[in-house]
Amino acid sequence: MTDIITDAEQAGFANDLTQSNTLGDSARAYVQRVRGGDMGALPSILGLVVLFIVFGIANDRFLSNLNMANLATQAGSIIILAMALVPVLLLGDIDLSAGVAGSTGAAVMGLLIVDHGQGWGVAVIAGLLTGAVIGIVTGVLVAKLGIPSFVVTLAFFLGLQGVLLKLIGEGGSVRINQPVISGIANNNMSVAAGWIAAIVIIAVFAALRLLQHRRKVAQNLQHQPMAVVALQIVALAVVLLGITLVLNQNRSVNANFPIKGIPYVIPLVVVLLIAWTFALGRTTWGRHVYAVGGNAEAARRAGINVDRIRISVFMMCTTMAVVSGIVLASYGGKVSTASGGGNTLLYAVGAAVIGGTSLFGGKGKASNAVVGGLVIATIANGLGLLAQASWINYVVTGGVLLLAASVDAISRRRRSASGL
Amino acid sequence: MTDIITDAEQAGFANDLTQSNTLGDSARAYVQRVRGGDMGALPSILGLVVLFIVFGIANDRFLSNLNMANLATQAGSIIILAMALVPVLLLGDIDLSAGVAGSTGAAVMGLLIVDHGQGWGVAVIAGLLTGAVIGIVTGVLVAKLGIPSFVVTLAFFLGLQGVLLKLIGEGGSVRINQPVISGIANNNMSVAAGWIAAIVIIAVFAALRLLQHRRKVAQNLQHQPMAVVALQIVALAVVLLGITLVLNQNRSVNANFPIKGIPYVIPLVVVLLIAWTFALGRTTWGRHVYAVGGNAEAARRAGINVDRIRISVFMMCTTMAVVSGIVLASYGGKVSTASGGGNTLLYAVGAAVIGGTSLFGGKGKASNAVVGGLVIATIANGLGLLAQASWINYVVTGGVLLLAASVDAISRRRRSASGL
Amino acid sequence: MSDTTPLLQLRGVNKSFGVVHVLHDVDLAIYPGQVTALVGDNGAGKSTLVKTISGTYAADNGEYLFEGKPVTVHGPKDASALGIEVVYQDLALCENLDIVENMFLGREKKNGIVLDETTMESQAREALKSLSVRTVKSVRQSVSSLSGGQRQTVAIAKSVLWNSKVVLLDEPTAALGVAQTRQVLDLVRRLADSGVGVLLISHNLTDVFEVADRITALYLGRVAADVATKDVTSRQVVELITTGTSSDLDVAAAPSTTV
Amino acid sequence: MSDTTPLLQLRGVNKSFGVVHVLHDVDLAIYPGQVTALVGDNGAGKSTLVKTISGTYAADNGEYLFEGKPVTVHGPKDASALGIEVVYQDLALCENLDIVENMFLGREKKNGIVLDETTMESQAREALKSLSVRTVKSVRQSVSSLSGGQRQTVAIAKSVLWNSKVVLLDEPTAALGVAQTRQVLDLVRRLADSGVGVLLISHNLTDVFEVADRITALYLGRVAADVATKDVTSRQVVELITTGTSSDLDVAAAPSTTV
Amino acid sequence: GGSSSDSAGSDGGNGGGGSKVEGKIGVILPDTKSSVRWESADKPALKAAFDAAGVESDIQNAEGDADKMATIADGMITDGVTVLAIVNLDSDSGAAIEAKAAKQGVKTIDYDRLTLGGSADVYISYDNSKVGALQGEGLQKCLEADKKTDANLIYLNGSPTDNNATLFSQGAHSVLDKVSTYKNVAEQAVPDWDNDKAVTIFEQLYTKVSGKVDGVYAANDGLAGGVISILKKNGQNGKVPVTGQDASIEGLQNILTGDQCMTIQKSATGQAKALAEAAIAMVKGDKPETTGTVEDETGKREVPAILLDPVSIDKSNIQAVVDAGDLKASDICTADFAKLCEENGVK
Ligand SMILES: Nc1ncnc2c1ncn2[C@@H]1O[C@H](COP(=O)(O)OP(=O)(O)OP(=O)(O)O)[C@@H](O)[C@H]1O
Ligand SMILES: Nc1ncnc2c1ncn2[C@@H]1O[C@H](COP(=O)(O)OP(=O)(O)OP(=O)(O)O)[C@@H](O)[C@H]1O
Ligand SMILES: [Mg+2]
Ligand SMILES: [Mg+2]
Repeated sequence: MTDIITDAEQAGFANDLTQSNTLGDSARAYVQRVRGGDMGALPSILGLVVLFIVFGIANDRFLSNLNMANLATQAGSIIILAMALVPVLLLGDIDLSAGVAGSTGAAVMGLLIVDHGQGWGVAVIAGLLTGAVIGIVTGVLVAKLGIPSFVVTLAFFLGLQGVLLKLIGEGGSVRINQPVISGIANNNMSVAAGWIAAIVIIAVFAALRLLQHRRKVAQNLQHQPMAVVALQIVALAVVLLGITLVLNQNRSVNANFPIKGIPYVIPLVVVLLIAWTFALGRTTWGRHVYAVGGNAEAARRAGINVDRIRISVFMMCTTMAVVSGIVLASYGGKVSTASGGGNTLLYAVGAAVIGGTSLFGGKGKASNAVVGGLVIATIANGLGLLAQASWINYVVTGGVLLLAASVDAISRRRRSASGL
Repeated sequence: MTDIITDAEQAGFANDLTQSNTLGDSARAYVQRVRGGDMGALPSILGLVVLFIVFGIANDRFLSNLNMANLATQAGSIIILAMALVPVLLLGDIDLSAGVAGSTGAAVMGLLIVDHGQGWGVAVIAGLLTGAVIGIVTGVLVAKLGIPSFVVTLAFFLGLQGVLLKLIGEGGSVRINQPVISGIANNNMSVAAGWIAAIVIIAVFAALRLLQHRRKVAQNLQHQPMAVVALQIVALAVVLLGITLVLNQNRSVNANFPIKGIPYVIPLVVVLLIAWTFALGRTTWGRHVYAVGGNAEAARRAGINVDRIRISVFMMCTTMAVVSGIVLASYGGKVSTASGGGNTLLYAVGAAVIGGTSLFGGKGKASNAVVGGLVIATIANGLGLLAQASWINYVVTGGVLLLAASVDAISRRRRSASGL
Repeated sequence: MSDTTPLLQLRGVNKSFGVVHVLHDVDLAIYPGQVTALVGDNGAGKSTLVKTISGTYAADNGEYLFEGKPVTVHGPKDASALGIEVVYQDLALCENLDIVENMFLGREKKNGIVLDETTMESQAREALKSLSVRTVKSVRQSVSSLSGGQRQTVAIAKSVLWNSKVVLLDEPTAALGVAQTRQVLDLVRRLADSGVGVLLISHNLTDVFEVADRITALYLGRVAADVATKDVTSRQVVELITTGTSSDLDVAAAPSTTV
Repeated sequence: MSDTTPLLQLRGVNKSFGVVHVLHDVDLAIYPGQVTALVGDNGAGKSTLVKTISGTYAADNGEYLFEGKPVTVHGPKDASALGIEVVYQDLALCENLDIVENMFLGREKKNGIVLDETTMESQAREALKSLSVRTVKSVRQSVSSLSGGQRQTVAIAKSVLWNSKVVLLDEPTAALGVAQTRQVLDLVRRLADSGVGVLLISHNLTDVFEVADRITALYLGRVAADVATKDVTSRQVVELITTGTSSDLDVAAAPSTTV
Repeated sequence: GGSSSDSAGSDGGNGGGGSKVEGKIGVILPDTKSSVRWESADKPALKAAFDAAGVESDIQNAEGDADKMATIADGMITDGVTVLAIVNLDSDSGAAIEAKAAKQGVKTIDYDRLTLGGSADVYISYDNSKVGALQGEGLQKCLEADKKTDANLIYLNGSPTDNNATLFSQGAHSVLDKVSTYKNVAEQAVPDWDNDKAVTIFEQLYTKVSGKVDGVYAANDGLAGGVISILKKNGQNGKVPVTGQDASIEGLQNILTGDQCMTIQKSATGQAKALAEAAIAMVKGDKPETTGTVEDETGKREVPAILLDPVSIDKSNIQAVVDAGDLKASDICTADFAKLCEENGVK
């Protein structure tokens, strides 16, 4: 390191990492970072891998094509809900009502289709608007009146369950059998479309990455060596093409009824992930969300309208929660009076936290929700294949959740030990 | 104020409030404090008062003796659970499993009595120990492994539901009909005992308060004027004697089955409140809990064993949660597999937060739990008298919760506006 | 100097926190092209005054004039819209963001709706370089990992990136090393020379006498004196700070007349 | 002076944060009855060194001797058990506690199991009075409402309440006013004269030359020099701080030999 | 195993050839909270029956979560079950599961609850409206026994989100509303069948009507327990008849003490036996024997059904529960209740 400092001295201030230009350097820096405990997403992914190994050993069908496709659809709604919560958690707030709000939106959509004969497009928009309105009201109460978000959203959690009961009727449910909506969780892209989508995504990613790299080099800004960029592109390609290959096989257990192709849920999650990552990472709004979560007073002094950020975040959260509610409705074939209630929200927050989002605000990413959501969905999926007594299921769910979180925590430990 | 500053100059450093020696001064200072927005417990009590008015108008039985006694017993378990959570919240942590842990402890107690013929004393101790062990394990996982408490206690929330199912699975519920245990929520102190207890408490409070005042005056430390001390004593006496008077009337609706006296739950809550207030306010342990919650790093640098504090707090929390579980079991006559699950914990945390405890740590008192718990219990109690359709109940619960919280928030607003 | 209108002027400002009355009828003027030093003992109310000017706190009463016209400043956003930049004593950085992100917070450069990271990064680099920061490893380092002086430099760099009319610096050099302090004092002078009105708070009278044109002394929340630097000696200023009056100086009685 | 054994001595200490190597083979000695000044540029590693001594950070390697015997310090608790008191640059106060509570944090006075508030309050009062704090309204005021200088005074008062053997002060006077700085410097001298080993970090060389017996200069995480104050001039020290060597001084090459 | 799907996959489900017991039966029970029967009675009974017939089986519980049920169903289909029996948490989610199963050639059974608009091959259940009606009749009988002709009634219904609770309540009303001297003075649903909430809810209803109540309709034994604990507190236990359902230990004990007037036994053992027989037949490719059909209004079809009769239990026939094999006398007759059991001939 001394060398770098000395270099920096010579080069004036701007030394940074513009120096490490070879793959070797980069690899060495990475190893050093991991040694120092800074492992990025590694720990939570590690927790997921451990789960896969455990369940893979416990039941040989766990890793089958069919089950992997099941897992993807099952994880869809919790991943989306957890993603919706990430910005709220980034502010250090919580939205206990997100699950129920999502189902309320989905119920509005369902009722418009079933009872009022609206098309799915109109219905979805109305559902999303319902979510947005709920979010705005929540946000205003939190930001303008200064009631703690826990209390406001607890009130909404209860109140919206009443609204849902009123909308759907006691003990009732709204059937979702509109083909498009029901297809989200139950249909698959055609094999060709799957391949095309995968290749397009890879191509776009590669183009953007290379362009960015070129610009950084040109301006002599901090950048990674070309080899690392290439490696990233190759890694993404391998993962995407691999998933596509697996899901494009026939996975049906019934020879007369082949099932193949990527479930529509997957592109939906991918699109939302990209959009959310973009919004949080590349826009002023996202930057301000992090700032408010990190130090609201500093953000205010920097001229950021903290109230407006807070309201917008709650609005985005419930709107996206409605998407999650729709996916859930599609998967379950209905919206019932109990949808989105119960422990849905605890699981979603748990997913975001396991993925690495902090409940104290300022720290987290949309991708955390994907990893954490997969952990939670994997537990339910894997246990479902094991068929144990109910009490064992509860205990094992708790135990496995702890296991995944411990792997994560232990592998992060060195980081905090080294003061980072 | 300039005067004070100038005085301070003359008197060296130690000016403080030792100056305001008359009741008039004190009253003026109080008015100024309230103007400045510093109102202590006033706002949350105001929220409660608003609820009482609303429900009092909506149903004429709400303010009846019988219903006030109902309210006290109904609020018992949530107040105790919320109190149990206060230290955990003070650390900035959360214990989602407290409700279920409490019921697990209560189930252990119940099973020892019912299936193993143990006396209630042994059984209660075993129940409390169960809680303590659960808390220690939780605390160790949070403190030593560094897993976020949300995740650890979510895992326990699930895992313990399994344990509860296993423990009482076959019977579906454990009957609580041991007279002492069942008497907590269902029996009343004798009229004489009630009066004696009230008078003893007032006398002890007066003695302690006067002694403290004398000592402070003697050492020329910051103190309130004598008149204020006297006023506090009188206020307490009026409240306590008033409550005793009301509850010592016959409140039965059934002429041949008189019910009078203070329900045992009330002295239990009072004793716990005093103990908890003492532990948090007057002991090193309590001081360190606040310090860790306020700034864990500063606490660590001051030589406080942060891990040990955290573990002890979780242990105290679940142990006290068991007390809450026992009160709940006494009230319902049983421990069922669903006891303590569902939204119990959200309500308890909500109670603490409404009372004024911060979820970010460092701010809160045991008495917050009492006020907040009363708010939550009042909502259920008042709505119960109105007997509306289910959906209306949900909506009104949410609405009234918001109302109570808004009164609180609005009346606190000036405080933050003035930068305090 | 007193013939130019002040860029920013406060008249009779009061501020209390609950029962604590911190600022008493404070008058203050900041002139274009001049460095006004605000001195006072610990707890005199200097930072409170700065926060009142910046809109961080709302004054209880008093007048706020900007370029001679009365304005109302409801929050930091209003102040920065007027062209007022502030370096707070309690820095106000977001620890979870990196140096570049902090420096451009609230005023991000954009390409369409996308943040223009490259421009921001190069500008941040330039700004920091000019303040002699040599030990920061990377402008993409999170602020939480910076040393006390490095943070202060970031806060200063953040506020001088913009073409502002008034710059308020609350003890900007407290944590800085010898070389960095030099740079900041030079910067302060350069800013003033380019017509900006600068308010500098410092306990270091050597620095104050080096760069300031005027000195305003606060004593227990009141203005004890408002004088031209050349009219006073360091000893007199110390006396003003610690006792609120200076026997040899006839300013404490009627400070406003000297403006 | 070098004939007495140091009270506290570090040998070959290294400390990195991930890829950032902050301290390189640092040797440091604190002698009883002496004030050792630790100087260095912003980001040189002074605070990191102090935190390594206090156990706040764990060193990567190196020796730690106390009163000549090797010890292991796993956390601040161990350091304070050895009799080491620290005033951190980032103060480390609990904002939600009041002044008295902060000053006695971790070492509360008790009557049985009950906190002895009256004793603590009077002692806190005394300690603050001795540091010329005049503007604090009440010792029962929450720390969050204190001014920068007031906080620093509380942190200093907190550390000198105890009979310690070594006191480490990381820029203790940075936010202090003229009178308060005077008091702290006097206090530092008094502490040393009573046999305590004091390590003082400061960017103010006037102060350093006034109270320090020895000066240790850090340059980019390495010890550039360790000399007696009387052997160097202010100009030489500035040179050591900014460039790591001083042409007229033959210390940079082999700093350890001078001990 | 996957090979069995060949025979099960043929259209209509009854044309398949092989009668060898090769295949697997999946059963998804609804929850652990609304009633203890699923875990404590159905599951062991089913397991025993399947094991005895030598069929592989997989029995799981959705813990009250419809989405979890869908997840389990996916897993079971993945795991190669050929017959899937579900106790739906609501019709629509049940229908979705059945549609998915049908797509993959898995036959389905509606157990206990009819999936409206579903595609189950058989429906095996107790009639829920009949349960409610029996409860109503039971309450009326108890009131008449107490010689109360004019009666104020309080209804404590099950969860508002549970359609069965709606059916039970409707059944009870269909009987009790016909008696003109009975007055419905208060009625509330208990969210999530939460036994603890039920206590508060009832205490408030009791306060609201100033204790002027002569009979309480409680939807199941758990809720009845809460009602009784408030009646006890007010010295009214045993004087005000309370209904129940499930013939749980708690309920039966309360009947023994006279605090509860009746409960409903829907013998889980009997029902499980019926399911096991039907499922085993279907695995073998045979058509199960049905007792009739039930109309599915939503799906506009007649579902072949095996309907079982609920039994009303009061102090006089507690022994019936023991005889059915659902509970052992020793479960009911614990320490405090041994003497009462003896008096009432429970053994
Ligand atoms: N939020 C607050 N609540 C109550 N009192 C406060 C608050 N903020 C500041 N004060 C008090 O106001 C007085 C002035 O504080 P201020 O921070 O303005 O002082 P300062 O002149 O900047 O001092 P320093 O030189 O130490 O930074 C102090 O006595 C302080 O205790
Ligand atoms: N947690 C951390 N992670 C990464 N780098 C760090 C961390 N803490 C400090 N550093 C770096 O270590 C170097 C030394 O920091 P340190 O705080 O010790 O400096 P200092 O000498 O006290 O400076 P100052 O005079 O500004 O207080 C700085 O370059 C800083 O950026
Ligand atoms: Mg200040
Ligand atoms: Mg430092």
